[in-house]
Amino acid sequence: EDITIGFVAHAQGDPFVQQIQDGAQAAATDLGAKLVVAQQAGGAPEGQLKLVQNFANSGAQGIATSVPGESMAKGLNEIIGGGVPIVQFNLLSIAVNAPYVGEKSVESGRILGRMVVDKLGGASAKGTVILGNCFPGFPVLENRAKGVEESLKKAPGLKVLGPFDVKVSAVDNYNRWEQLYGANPEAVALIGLCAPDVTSLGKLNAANGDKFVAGGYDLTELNLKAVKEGHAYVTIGQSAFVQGYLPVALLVNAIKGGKKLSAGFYNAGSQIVTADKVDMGNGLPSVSFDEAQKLAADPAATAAYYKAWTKTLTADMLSATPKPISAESE
Amino acid sequence: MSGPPMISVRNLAKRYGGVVALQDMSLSVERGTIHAVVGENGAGKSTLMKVLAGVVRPDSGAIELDGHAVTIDNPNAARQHGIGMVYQELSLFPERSVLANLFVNREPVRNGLISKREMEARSRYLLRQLGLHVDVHAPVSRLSIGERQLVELARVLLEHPRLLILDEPNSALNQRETERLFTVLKGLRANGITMLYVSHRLEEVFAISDRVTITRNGRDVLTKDRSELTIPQVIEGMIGQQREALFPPPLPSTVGATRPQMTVKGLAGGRLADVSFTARSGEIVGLAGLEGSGVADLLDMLFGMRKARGGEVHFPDGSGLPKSATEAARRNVCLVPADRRRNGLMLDKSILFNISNVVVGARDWGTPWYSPKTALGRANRQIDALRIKGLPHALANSLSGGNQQKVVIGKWLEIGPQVFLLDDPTRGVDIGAKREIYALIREMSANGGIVLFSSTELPELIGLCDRILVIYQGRLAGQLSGTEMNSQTVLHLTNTGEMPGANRNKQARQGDMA
Amino acid sequence: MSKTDLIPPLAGSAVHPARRGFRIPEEIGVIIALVGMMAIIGFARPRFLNPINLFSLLGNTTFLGMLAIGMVFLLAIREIDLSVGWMFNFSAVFAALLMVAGIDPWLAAFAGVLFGAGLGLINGLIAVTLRLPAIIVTLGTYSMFQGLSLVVNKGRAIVPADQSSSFFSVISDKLFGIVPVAALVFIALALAMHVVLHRTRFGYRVQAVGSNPEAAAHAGIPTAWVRLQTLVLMGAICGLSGVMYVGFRGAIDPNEGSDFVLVVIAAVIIGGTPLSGGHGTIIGAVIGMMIIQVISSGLIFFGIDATWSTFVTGAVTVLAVSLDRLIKFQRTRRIERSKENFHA
Amino acid sequence: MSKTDLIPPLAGSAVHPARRGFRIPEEIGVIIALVGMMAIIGFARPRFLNPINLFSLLGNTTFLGMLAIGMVFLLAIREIDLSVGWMFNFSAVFAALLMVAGIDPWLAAFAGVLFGAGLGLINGLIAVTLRLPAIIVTLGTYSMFQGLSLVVNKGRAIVPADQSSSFFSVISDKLFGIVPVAALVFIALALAMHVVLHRTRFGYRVQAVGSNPEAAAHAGIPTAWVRLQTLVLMGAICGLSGVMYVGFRGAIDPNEGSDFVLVVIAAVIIGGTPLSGGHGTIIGAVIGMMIIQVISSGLIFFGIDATWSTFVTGAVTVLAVSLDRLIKFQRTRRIERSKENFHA
Ligand SMILES: Nc1ncnc2c1ncn2[C@@H]1O[C@H](COP(=O)(O)OP(=O)(O)OP(=O)(O)O)[C@@H](O)[C@H]1O
Ligand SMILES: Nc1ncnc2c1ncn2[C@@H]1O[C@H](COP(=O)(O)OP(=O)(O)OP(=O)(O)O)[C@@H](O)[C@H]1O
Ligand SMILES: [Mg+2]
Ligand SMILES: [Mg+2]
Repeated sequence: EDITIGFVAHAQGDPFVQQIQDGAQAAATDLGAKLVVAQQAGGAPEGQLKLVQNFANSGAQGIATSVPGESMAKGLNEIIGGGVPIVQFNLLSIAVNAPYVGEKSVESGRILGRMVVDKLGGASAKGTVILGNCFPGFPVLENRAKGVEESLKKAPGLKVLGPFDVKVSAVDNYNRWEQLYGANPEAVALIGLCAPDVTSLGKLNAANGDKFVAGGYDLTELNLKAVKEGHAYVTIGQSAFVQGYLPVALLVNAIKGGKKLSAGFYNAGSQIVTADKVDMGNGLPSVSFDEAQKLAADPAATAAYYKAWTKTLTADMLSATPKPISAESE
Repeated sequence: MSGPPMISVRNLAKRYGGVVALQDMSLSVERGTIHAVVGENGAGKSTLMKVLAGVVRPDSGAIELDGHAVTIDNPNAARQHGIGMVYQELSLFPERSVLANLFVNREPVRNGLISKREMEARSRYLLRQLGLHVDVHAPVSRLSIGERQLVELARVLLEHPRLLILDEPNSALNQRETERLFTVLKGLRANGITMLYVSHRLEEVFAISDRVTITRNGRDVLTKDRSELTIPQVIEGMIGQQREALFPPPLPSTVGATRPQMTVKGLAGGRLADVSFTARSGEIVGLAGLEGSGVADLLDMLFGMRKARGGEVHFPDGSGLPKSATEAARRNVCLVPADRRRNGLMLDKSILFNISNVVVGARDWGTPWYSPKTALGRANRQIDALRIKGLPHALANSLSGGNQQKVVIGKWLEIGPQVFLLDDPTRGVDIGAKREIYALIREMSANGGIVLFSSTELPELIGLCDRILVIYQGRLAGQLSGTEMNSQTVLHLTNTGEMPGANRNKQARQGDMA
Repeated sequence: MSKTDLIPPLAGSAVHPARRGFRIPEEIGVIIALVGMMAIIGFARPRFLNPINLFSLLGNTTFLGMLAIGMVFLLAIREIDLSVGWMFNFSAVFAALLMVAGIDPWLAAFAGVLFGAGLGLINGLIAVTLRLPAIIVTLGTYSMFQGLSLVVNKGRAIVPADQSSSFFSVISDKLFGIVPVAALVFIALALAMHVVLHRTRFGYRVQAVGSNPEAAAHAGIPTAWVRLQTLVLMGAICGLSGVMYVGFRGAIDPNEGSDFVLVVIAAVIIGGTPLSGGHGTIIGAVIGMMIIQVISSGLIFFGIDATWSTFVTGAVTVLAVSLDRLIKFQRTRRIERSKENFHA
Repeated sequence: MSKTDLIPPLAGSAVHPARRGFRIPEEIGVIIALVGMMAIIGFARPRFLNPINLFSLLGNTTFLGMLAIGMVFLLAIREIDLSVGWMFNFSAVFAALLMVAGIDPWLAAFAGVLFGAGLGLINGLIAVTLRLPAIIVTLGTYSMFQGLSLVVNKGRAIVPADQSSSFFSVISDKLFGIVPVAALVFIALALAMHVVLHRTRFGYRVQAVGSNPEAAAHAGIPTAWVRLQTLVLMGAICGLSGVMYVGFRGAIDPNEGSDFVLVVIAAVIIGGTPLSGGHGTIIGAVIGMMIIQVISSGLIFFGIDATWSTFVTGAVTVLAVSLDRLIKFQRTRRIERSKENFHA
């Protein structure tokens, strides 16, 4: 039968969100559903809720959406109450009665912080670390910041500055980092929490003789390039493909089986990429750095690579009760 | 005269929607003459001139230049034919420098860049001739309206046109400036330049023109050599009625024995220093002074638009100077500003809207509602009273110049002011309407109003006022009344600050001090 | 030609009196654009015309639509307020915090509206005392309000825990199960503000100042006071929209409002209010906001993917304003012609 | 005093003839604001005044600053272009795609500039033929350009694989190790455009049309053509900025440019170009953009973190424009007084 799934993301023309969408599209293709994608620029909750409502009114049988704000919860719950299943991905509200697929945000921050501390020499590390948040107020980002700071505390000699607002736009983002480094040239590590940071930091590091440790998020082409060239140390992935694939799989499974989806947490898994080691998470086979770069740019190759993982998604597993939502921020 | 006329138009017609601006207008102008076109407000004079300048396209009719049929369908075509026009409503670029205005679209270029030096050089002589001593690099918006009019004129003269169209070029100029202008125009005529000249100042028309065409209701009704005409004949041709006295006699006062008055003592501010005078109700007090002498500052201060530095003023209501224009309006003080397009009208709004400006806009008592129906009533009342040619819903921008002026006056009459500050209220107004406005002013004063009347036209100051205060370089140079109020004395006083015949030593000292 | 024609009509005088009665509204162009778009979508996707969908579309215009109403006053007075999104946000945050602190939601909402007016007052006082255009002032207060809101909300959504008050149920209620109460408030506000703009002293003054500030000052209109009032009104409307949002959505997020200003100005401009001042149409702004919503909804009903949807949004916007423009051309020409025929 | 002075000037008493020589530039207010801010930061944090830091600040203004230069022309002609960010983006994407396809980067960059001009031409043609204000047209083309760019970049950054061309090294180079080449191009463009605006026919026409469109038409200026040219110029500048960005960052992100327009307009307005047309200052716009960068840099040097930084940004902006305003008041008052004193 015909199943139409609406897929609503909180950013427009964002390479990372594009990777999630590619995952969703792969799932739709695998499972024989039709996927329609809508994007709300700038993570505006009100606008995004309207898109979800439009999908519901237009007759989509299921909707996957990121939830960039608590004010979407009431409206989403009404739609769920009206019989249209919803799955949240990437950004969540715990007030929504729907499952969530995403990373463990605080935990991923901890991982990033730990990687940087280790690189700086472990508990005895000394110096200034600068933290940048591209979008103060986004809960997931605040959680990451929390995780990073937790790990940095393990080395009492480290002085943490920030988090500073480093802006999303790549032009601004680079400017802010350059200004931050100009103000604190003694900094030993610069850590960003968003997709543009690793690229900007890599560029900055290259221009200043690679003096600091740069770390951040997301496996975009440019970020991987910066890591590979040695200008950035680590970038943390959050399994974009899984964040797109799993919600669609959950929805299709629920619609076909006529079952309700219950709230809960599906861990998409973290990925850790340094120049030496590529951990793709989810127990996937290890890949070389070149392969990782190729995957970032090529949705078809990514889908093929993840076949090993998608095979594990049995109907039983998709119908099983997820972990409690609180697991997300443990 | 031999040969075809320089320019002739036949059976021109132009309608704006339901409004007839031109209907069967014909005219021919001989080479090397100054040809005056007169007619009441809205007769179609400006429309005719705009057709010749390529700004307005006629619905029908023919234009011949040197005996050859031409179409002038854009301003550049007119320019190529050697036609230059000074517009009635200033068409300058307020933010731009005087030079940029003078050479707009014809800027001299050196090595790909505009040469200011050359612009300065090319305009210097003309500006001196016109008596325009301004900083040519300053934006035009800083100039007074008279100066702006001269800039507009200079701009056209710099094009060296064969046919020069002047649509009320001196409505904001005082007598001396006008004389300068006429000297220039006569010089041009001697050089074979043809001129079309539109004005409501008939004495001046008679002083400068060779031939006169009278227009009415969009047609030409009569064309004759000036020498074959008299002013009364022209007036009759224009408005089709017997001539009444231009300056109606004073009306019997309707107010009782207590005559409210306004006293000004030692007022200073702006360019003014230590000005004292009294103005009583029932009296029309004239204000004379050159541009920049401080007359405008005085009116502004009395209207609350400018702060005074010192002095004491008592208005008839017992209070002092208004602190703002709003307070002035609420205390029944009205100002009819000199620059009606900038300060008097909302051009993109209807007559109806404009007439409600003060009643609805300035006051804050009465109903907080705005009723278009009431506003319509007001508009109709003023349209009837002032014989404004236009529908209540017509935009102010579509009115002829004189009718625009009447709208500005009309909006104040709606509140029945007690103090009237009139800054050149008859600028661009036809002779019939002028008479109506004079009658109105008489009525205002007879009804107990205090009238301060400033004008660039000497005859109307002398004809209408009971007294004339002359301001020279910021101080009150003298008060004239009775027989002293003749044009020679007023002129002398406004231009030198001294009474005629005062001894020369004093004058010299004055010169040293300046 | 008949004989009477020999006597020319009084030049410049009206040839025909104003026919009172039905006058085609100036908003006709955008109305046609809106209805046309809805007809096309409805024809292809009948579900679109389902009343539930239509009312939910109306509901979707509510919060931004209210801001657009206020913005009409600003454009009419030849000003632009860039801070609307953050006045909305800050007022909502303020009201929500009061609710969290246990204050009765109705009271808190009222305080929120006043708070919005207060923010508008700040804009107004700076603009009036320094004689700066509001766009410059609000360029700064944009960040100030955003920043202060961020300081008090600490970067997290404010969710009043106890939503049992009638405030929440009334505002998010739907009459007859489909008509959102919030949308009714919006419509009521639009009508009221339409009357304010066209039938009150204040509205008259706004248009007068916007049309020619210098002439307004010379007519004794208290221009500074009117500007101040307009900016306060804008703030109060932002406050109202903000507190209603809290009631409707049950929460306010820290970045809600960040992207409002362009959409609001777009709606007002699409609706036909010019930037040059002196004139404004509330009805046009409401329709402009609906056009924006219908476009975004239509994309989803047609299943147009995100890849193309942005382009289509732009193209349809251009088409809508072109249509409006062409209809206006047509009208002026028709009026001209009908007047000319009158003489024939 | 000579005898001729006895005859007072006929007119011209209002503004005295020019004393040529040094005239205080109109940008003095913003210059003082900028220098003042830099002095304060530099005093508290001497490292701020390190030439490396100052030059990197200058470099930071490059890409948006170029757009601000173009926007000055638009404001001067009484228009606003909202689509600048996406013209920037689309041109950059176009050029980057050509580079990916193996075309020589210099050639591709040149094509990108032409492409930007072409986008501007689209804006211009719509605006001129429909006689619509550019702000309305670009409200639509904003989304159209964004959408088309998304279609061709498929939501991914475009990264020219081979960056060995001198194009990349030259543009991201720093002369003497500190002066960014991109910033030099920016400064050169600013100077050139300053000359174009104030010393060429085109610049004079732009300002004339913006000052009084009707009078400009009367003076025979082809106003539609000038508008078209201005919009094309804006597009070309966006294209230039875009391709330089590709050279600088080595890639173009799909959504880069989304938030440019407000910052660009802010810089131009802070710099002193009014919205009302007829006048513009390129130097002011450049300084306006620097003020914006210095504020953000100052926050960082003072270690103000994200919570407060937004508020402080806004407050400092308000202070900067107020200062500019007060200095202008002061100047006018001084000029007035000197005029009034002639009789004293
Ligand atoms: N653009 C326009 N739209 C509508 N009506 C117009 C327009 N221009 C002129 N008119 C009307 O045409 C008639 C003739 O106007 P015109 O300006 O030619 O008069 P005028 O003789 O120059 O009057 P004045 O002496 O007052 O300047 C007037 O009734 C005027 O209202
Ligand atoms: N004497 C003056 N009084 C007042 N303002 C002036 C004066 N001279 C120049 N200005 C103003 O200062 C600014 C710069 O003047 P300037 O003559 O240098 O302009 P410009 O560079 O030649 O530009 P353009 O000729 O294109 O206007 C302009 O805004 C101008 O209006
Ligand atoms: Mg006229
Ligand atoms: Mg100049």
